[in-house]
Amino acid sequence: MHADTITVRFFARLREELDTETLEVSARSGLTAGALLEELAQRGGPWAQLDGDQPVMVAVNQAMARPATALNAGDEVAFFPPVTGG
Amino acid sequence: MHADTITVRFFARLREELDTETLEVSARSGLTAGALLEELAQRGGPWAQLDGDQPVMVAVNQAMARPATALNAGDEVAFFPPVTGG
Amino acid sequence: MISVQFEDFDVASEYTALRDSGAGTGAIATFTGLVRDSGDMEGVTGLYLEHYPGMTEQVIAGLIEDASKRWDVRAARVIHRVGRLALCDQIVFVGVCSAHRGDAFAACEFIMDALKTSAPFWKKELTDDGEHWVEQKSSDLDKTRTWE
Amino acid sequence: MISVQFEDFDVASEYTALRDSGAGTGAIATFTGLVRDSGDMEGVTGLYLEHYPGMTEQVIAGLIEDASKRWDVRAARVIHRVGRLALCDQIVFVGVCSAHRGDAFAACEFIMDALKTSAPFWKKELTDDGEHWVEQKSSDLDKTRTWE
Repeated sequence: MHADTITVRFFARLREELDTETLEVSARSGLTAGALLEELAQRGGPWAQLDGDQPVMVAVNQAMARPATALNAGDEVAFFPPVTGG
Repeated sequence: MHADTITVRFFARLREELDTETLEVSARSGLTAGALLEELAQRGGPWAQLDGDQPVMVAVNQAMARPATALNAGDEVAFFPPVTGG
Repeated sequence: MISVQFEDFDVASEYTALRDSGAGTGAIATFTGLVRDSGDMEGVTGLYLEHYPGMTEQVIAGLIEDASKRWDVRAARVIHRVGRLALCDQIVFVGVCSAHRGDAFAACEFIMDALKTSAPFWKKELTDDGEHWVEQKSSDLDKTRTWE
Repeated sequence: MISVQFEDFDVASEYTALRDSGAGTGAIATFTGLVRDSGDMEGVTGLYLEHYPGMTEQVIAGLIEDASKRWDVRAARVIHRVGRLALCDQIVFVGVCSAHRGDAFAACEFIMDALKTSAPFWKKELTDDGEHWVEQKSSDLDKTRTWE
């Protein structure tokens, strides 16, 4: 992780279907979790589901967040399906 | 226990204060738990409390009962304070 | 399984028995009641518990039956101690095994609450200055009413 | 005490730790969740559990804190297993020690319900014909809403 990047993590079904555990994106002024999700969905293929019917949960710095949550350099943002523990 | 008697049992504070664990009374037509309690209260001394302010619970044949419950020969009736287990 | 006993009990064995008897189900809720180190009055050194042998077991069996009618109960175990107990001793154990966690919790709490108000046990507090019978708390009665 | 671990856990040790840490209090409620021998589909042979290390522990600590604000909680222990689990294996343990039995039950059930819907764990069912991720049940979400 670099000071000017944001770390993106995926879990469970998303991690498997995107075949990606983690990636780095550059931090930009005004970037939100929702905007990043839409941007990633434009990669097409399995990524399109990020903007689809299935719910995608988001956490920023290991706390539940919302699409409107702002992302800053050094942040860790995670996308994952609804949780199914217990 | 005889076929023509009713066994009366006392528990906890009542057993101690009446200094009586068990006694036998003769079965009579129309006798109820409440009538028996009033009868015993007339013995006076500590027995008077059976007809007093303190609540007295009654069980007939080991199931919770009410003052109106009829008593028959061979029955076991118990009087005790409200329960305080657990 | 219902037991009224003088001896202490082992929560581990009870849990294992529940797990084995409800094989294949997913949820086990347990409750254990202990003697508090402070009672209704200062200087309590222990408890003495009396019960009505025979009736106690019947009442508890009835409570488990009632719970089984309202919730999914695959197995239930209730142990209540009697006789002299020291501070911090275990008094009562209620364990329920169910297919659903909500049912396990509800049945376990229902049996425990009802036990307090309808099973014939009486508790005496022992202190350095003597002993006295504990009076029933209205809060216990209220708890059972919420289940009716 | 919060632990997310691959290893199995021992309910007896957890109970003993609760009893020791809440010394002097009267009520211990526990819940254990086990892998059912039938899942959402036929032929389930086991489970695989994944979690979000770091976030999981923070979320659970927050749940215990929330419970402690609402009820008397003297000690709480939560264990959740991850990795491969066989049928009938233990998955999760929640134990609460309190001065009051109603609080012990409520806090234990609240933590367990909230864990299901807000801690980042994901469950995959393993079958002879392959594996599939379990979808969240709306019944679990509804349970948490009743606590809000």
